[in-house]
Amino acid sequence: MDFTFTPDEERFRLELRQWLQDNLPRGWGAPGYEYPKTYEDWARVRRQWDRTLHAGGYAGLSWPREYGGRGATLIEQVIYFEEIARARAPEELNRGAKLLLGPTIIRHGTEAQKQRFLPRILSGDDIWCQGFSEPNAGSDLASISTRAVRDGDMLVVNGQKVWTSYATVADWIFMLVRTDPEAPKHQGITFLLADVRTPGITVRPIVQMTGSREFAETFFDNVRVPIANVLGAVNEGWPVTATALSHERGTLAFHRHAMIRVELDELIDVARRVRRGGQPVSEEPLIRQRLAQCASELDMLRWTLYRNLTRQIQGGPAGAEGSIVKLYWSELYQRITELALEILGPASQIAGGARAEEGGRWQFRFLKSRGDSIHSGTNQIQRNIIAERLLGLPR
Amino acid sequence: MDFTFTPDEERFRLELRQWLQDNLPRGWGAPGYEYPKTYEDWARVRRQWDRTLHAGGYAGLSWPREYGGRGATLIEQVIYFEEIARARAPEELNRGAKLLLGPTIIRHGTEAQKQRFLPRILSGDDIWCQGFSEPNAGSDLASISTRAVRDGDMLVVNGQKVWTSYATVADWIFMLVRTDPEAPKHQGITFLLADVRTPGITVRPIVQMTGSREFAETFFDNVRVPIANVLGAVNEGWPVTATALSHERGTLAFHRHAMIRVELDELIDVARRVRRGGQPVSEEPLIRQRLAQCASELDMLRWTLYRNLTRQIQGGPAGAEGSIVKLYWSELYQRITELALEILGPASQIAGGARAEEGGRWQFRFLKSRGDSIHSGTNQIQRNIIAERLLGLPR
Amino acid sequence: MYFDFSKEQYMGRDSARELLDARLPTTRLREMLGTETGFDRDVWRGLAELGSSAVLVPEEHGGLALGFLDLALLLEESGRALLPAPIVETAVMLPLALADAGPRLQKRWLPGIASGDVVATVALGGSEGLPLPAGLGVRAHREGSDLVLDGEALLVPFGEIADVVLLAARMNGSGTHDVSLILLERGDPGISWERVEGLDPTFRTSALTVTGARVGPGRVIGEPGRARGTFERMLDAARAAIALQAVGGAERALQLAVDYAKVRHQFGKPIGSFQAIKHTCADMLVAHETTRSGAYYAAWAVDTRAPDAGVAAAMAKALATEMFRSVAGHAIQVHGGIGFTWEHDLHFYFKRAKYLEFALGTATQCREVVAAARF
Amino acid sequence: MYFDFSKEQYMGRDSARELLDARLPTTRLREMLGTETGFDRDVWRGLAELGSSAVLVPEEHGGLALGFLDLALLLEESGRALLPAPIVETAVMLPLALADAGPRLQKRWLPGIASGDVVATVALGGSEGLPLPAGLGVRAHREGSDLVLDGEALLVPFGEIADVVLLAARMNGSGTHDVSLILLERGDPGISWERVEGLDPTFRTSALTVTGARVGPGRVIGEPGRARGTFERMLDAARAAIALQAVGGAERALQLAVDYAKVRHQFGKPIGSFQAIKHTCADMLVAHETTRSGAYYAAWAVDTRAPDAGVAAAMAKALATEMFRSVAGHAIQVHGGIGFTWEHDLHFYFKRAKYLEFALGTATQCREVVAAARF
Repeated sequence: MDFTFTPDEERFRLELRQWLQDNLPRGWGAPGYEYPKTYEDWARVRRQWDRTLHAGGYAGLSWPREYGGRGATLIEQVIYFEEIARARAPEELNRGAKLLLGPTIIRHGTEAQKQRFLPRILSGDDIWCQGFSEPNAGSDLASISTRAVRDGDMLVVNGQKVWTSYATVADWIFMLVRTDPEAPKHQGITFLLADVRTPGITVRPIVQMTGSREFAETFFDNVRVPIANVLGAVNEGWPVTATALSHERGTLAFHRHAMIRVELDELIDVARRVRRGGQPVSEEPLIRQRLAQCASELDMLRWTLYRNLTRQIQGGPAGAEGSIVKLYWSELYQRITELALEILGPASQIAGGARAEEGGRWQFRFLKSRGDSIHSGTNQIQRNIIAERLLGLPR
Repeated sequence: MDFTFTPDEERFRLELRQWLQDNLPRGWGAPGYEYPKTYEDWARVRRQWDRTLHAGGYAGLSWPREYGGRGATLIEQVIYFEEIARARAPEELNRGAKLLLGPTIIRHGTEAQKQRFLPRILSGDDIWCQGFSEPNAGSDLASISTRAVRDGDMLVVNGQKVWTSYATVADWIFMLVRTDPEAPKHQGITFLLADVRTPGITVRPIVQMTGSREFAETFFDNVRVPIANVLGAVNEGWPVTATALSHERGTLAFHRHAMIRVELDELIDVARRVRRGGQPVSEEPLIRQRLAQCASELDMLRWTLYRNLTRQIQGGPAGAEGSIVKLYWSELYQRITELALEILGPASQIAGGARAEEGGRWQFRFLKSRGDSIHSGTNQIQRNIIAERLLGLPR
Repeated sequence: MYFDFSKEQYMGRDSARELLDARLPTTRLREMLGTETGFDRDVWRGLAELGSSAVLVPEEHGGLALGFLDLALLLEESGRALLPAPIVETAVMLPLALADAGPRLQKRWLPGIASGDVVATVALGGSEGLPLPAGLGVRAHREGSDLVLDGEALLVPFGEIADVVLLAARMNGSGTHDVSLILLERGDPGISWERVEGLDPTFRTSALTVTGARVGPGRVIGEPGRARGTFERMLDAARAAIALQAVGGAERALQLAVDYAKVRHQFGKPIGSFQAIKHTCADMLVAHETTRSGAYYAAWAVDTRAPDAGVAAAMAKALATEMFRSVAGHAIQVHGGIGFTWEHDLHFYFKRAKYLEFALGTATQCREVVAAARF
Repeated sequence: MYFDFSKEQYMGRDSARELLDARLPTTRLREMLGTETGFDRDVWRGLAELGSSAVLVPEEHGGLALGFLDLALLLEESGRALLPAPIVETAVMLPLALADAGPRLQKRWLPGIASGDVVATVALGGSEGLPLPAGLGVRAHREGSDLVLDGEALLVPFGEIADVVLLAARMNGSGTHDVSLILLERGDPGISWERVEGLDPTFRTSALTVTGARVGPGRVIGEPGRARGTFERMLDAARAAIALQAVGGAERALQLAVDYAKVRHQFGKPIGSFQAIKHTCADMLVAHETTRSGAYYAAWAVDTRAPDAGVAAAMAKALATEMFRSVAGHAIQVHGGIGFTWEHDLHFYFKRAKYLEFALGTATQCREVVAAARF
């Protein structure tokens, strides 16, 4: 057992930290910084940030060098996530493509597809959105009903996707379509790449309860997509999907952990600063216990992530352990943000304006946290996965 | 809305209170009283108490007068439970027979059965145990497999029951047997009354995790029971069972509520008396909040019971509301006993001897409370009942 | 022993529900997000016609002279409909406070309250969030027979449209429990309002700043610094009222979850047939039914001025608002992605629950009231 | 960055599990309930042969001079097997305390500890349950160069069979944090034992009463009243050890629940296919895996004397013991009626969990350690 980093890893961390300090967008990184107000401004900042990362050599960290990546080790990827959280850097706009799609194209794509798509993912020239969920296929993803019918060397797509993150600002969509409605549910699915500007695609933003709007519904009306844009083969999209999803719960949790840690540290500062009845709130026994409990649980998360990391480095599966981590952090984060409102007291109710404590950001986080137990597989689904795959309980 | 009692009800309460004061077994009722140590001594006290209640006219409170009961109103029954809890009276040994079996015989029994069984239930001459559960029929009661085959005017019983409370001290058992194994699960069941001393019946006590042993396994080896002892008709025992079970979650909850209230009052006294670091434990902010929360929840239980009572008096169904109450008090009681150990501190770990705080009784209650979410339908089953019957969710 | 409402009280409930279902569907609530005041005078008048704010007003002032129980189910309905209006303040707190005021103040305000012409609000807390009354945000000191007021009250419901503001202030230099109750009117010098953007967009709040505002004795209820009893009766009733609103709101959120669980299919079955959903809904119902009982009891205790009214109200307020937040949160989870959207109504319930949790004393503060009374 | 044990450490784990599975099945544990001491010297010696209590002892005293990490998995196994023996005290606490003692004391006890001949225990808490060291139950005062001891330590593990008792005492009249560490031997005048019937019947405890017991400086570790540093290192390691035992015990309880859920049928299906059971088991695993990570990290921090060792151990102790109690409780619930019987093993796990929860500082007290360090 050893919790130290190698000199190479430490060097990577320090270089990255320095690079972030030099390259972060103006004002970012300061706790009090006012983030862009509109979703469009936000997306613009993030798209620019993707380009900056690319220029700095930090795009596609995990990708092999032959595809323009950095070939970074798992530990370097973890360091990367820790440092960008620490620096409060913007999230990459094209993260889904870099983490999920890229590795999937590398594994299942044709040479032409690799040439065409991979470089533009890294450079941020193509922003991608993910078209998996449908109104009647959420937890039960394999029951998608968006149809694609072959017409010569084209597939003609009709149907609807939902929760397509970033669809309003994306250039491309990777999506699942049903190409054989007669086949069993998990067969007859095709993994397709489509230009969002293809005629017949309509994107309607979905506003979330936080007021932000990074999701959308996407409608397909006789959309013609070349067969050449099928990833894998027609009707054989499910294993391709499995590859993509296996990356969803991978190292990303390190980023969430590191972000929550930055926020919890902020919260501890708040609790020491805000006074109630002449003493800092951090001295109130009830708050104190709950804050200590949150800090402890966050450490449990951290060490669990590191244990999984070692297991992965040793060649163990990433799979269902990711569900443990997702379940744990999403519920922990809900408790932390709820506690934050109690620490702030009645002023936590104020969402904006000069009187808003901490710029209303804890309130935003509090609301946002409610989505964390839903997206990327609801916590009910995560519990199924844990029970069935890790404990071997019957379906 | 009115929370006062009528003069008649108040009179009933005061008479009962006085009667309890005059008739309670020596020493009972004082908080520090040392209860009988062995199960057999305990049963002896309770059997005697049943006789005393009968002599005082308090046996079969809810039964019609024509069957030797008191014909008491629902409110009088509630008052009864409140007062016996307040007086810390022993539990009736024959409670199952009085609450479940008696009303079931009154509804489904023949005149001969009524004549033969009812008076001896009330007098405590016949103590009854309940033979419903089997090793493979717990939550799924209708899947019992104890067989009974007709032989002339006898039924010959073979099989095994489990969780037969009081079987080691009982005279009679009311039980379910399968008389038609070909019929659908809920048909082919017969409700049978058997003398525990019939040859072929063997009772093996089950010791609980508390160390007490009020349950038993009961084995049946070619046990011959007269057809005349069938309650209802052969193969038509399931509706009879439903009658019996509908009484299980009835007014009994009032007794549990009243007992928990007595215990919580004791616990509040303990918290004010036990000092830690120079102040009463009741002043520690964390304990204080949890104790106040328990007290509040106990009040929620009380008012819910009273609301149900009014609904029942007005002719509403008793049914699934009982599941709400059972679920709520069993989980609340677990929290209360757990809190009690924390209030007592390390000394709570001591189970017996001169150093045991409060005679170790909180520890006993702590362990016992774990059974409350299991017996009479596990809390998982209660949730099913609530969701399906009260919310109409699909099976 | 009869723990239910009367037939008349249920009829009143039905009328209120009918009115609110018709005039305040959530589509209307959404429209009002964009209006200047976030307040709908037609709905307010409609409720007033049902007697909402006349219930606790004496007959001599045009009221119905009924009890809190006669208002309880209407308050529950107001929670169910997420009514964006200071009904707890106008219909409960002002009449109770004015009951202890002199005849001139009563005559000035009670008839308008009873008729629905007056919209009233109450200004209490500062930013510190201390328990009441220690946490009152405005201080008063005497100058001759006048009181001079300074300070701030955050989160005053619909402050900017209120015709009258009942301000509770602590007396400078005296104990933390010496309360004065003052009636401020719109346009009084030395007071200013600022709209506050709150967590709950359907319920407008403002911050009130008072700077050397001077009021004569005619504006004070009872004696300066001696209104503790009035203040607490008013607070108890308001807490019971909020508990009832939480019960009403939670009922709707639970209903939405159950309805959705019956029709939403995944894996070929309604999701309500999966125990994960089924048991969650069962737990929601258990929490809802039990705290509803407590809220109803608190209503009775307030109505009859029972000795345990303050404890019952504190219990009900703590448990019902926490229950509402939990039920609304679970309802979102049952809905999955759709529950997290702005388009779906659930988030309004979740946000209202969070508003109610902080209003008039947090659950922690309410539990302390219980502790202080019981041990 | 490598967060796993070494192959050798896993081999040690396997040996310990093999030994305990063979010699300490729960049937044996049940037999021991009826024995005089509740202690099995054969099992103890078997563990000693695996090096259990030699790991932390220096080579010059016959030890293995290894680190806490080399003991961690054996401690986990001891929890899994519900080992009825003062292994935390003998193998962890005594060697750590004696590391700061003079050579004569070391020579007197360490070789016996390393060989397994000596059974040691530690006497700490009084009945009040205050945080350590304020809650130490025995006071010491100086008389010349001697210390005179008075007081009581409740719940001393296996006190009556221990050859040596490490007693931590507060100095009379000084700050609550001035600790003296004294070694008492069996038969010392002024000390008496009384068997205490505890919640966990498989783990014997005794109350130690000290009445004017006089010890010379040769019995004291370090300086009287100055052993705070030693005490805390020892406490940190012991808390990490208890966290590991809790992780081990919980693993077994979870396994029993999962195994049962796979074979027990109701309504024609294994109960493990019902989400109520399935999700409960998933939650148990989540709690178990995450606190296991924390316990392993605490072991590393203790092993390397990392600056956050005390915080890591306090966190792990609080969360792992609460997790164990919760997992054991859920395991009983999953089993239904059978889980509530004496005949089934689960209650022993539940009771051990409750013992560990109270040992060496409650979860509340441990969280306070975290709070004091972090904010």
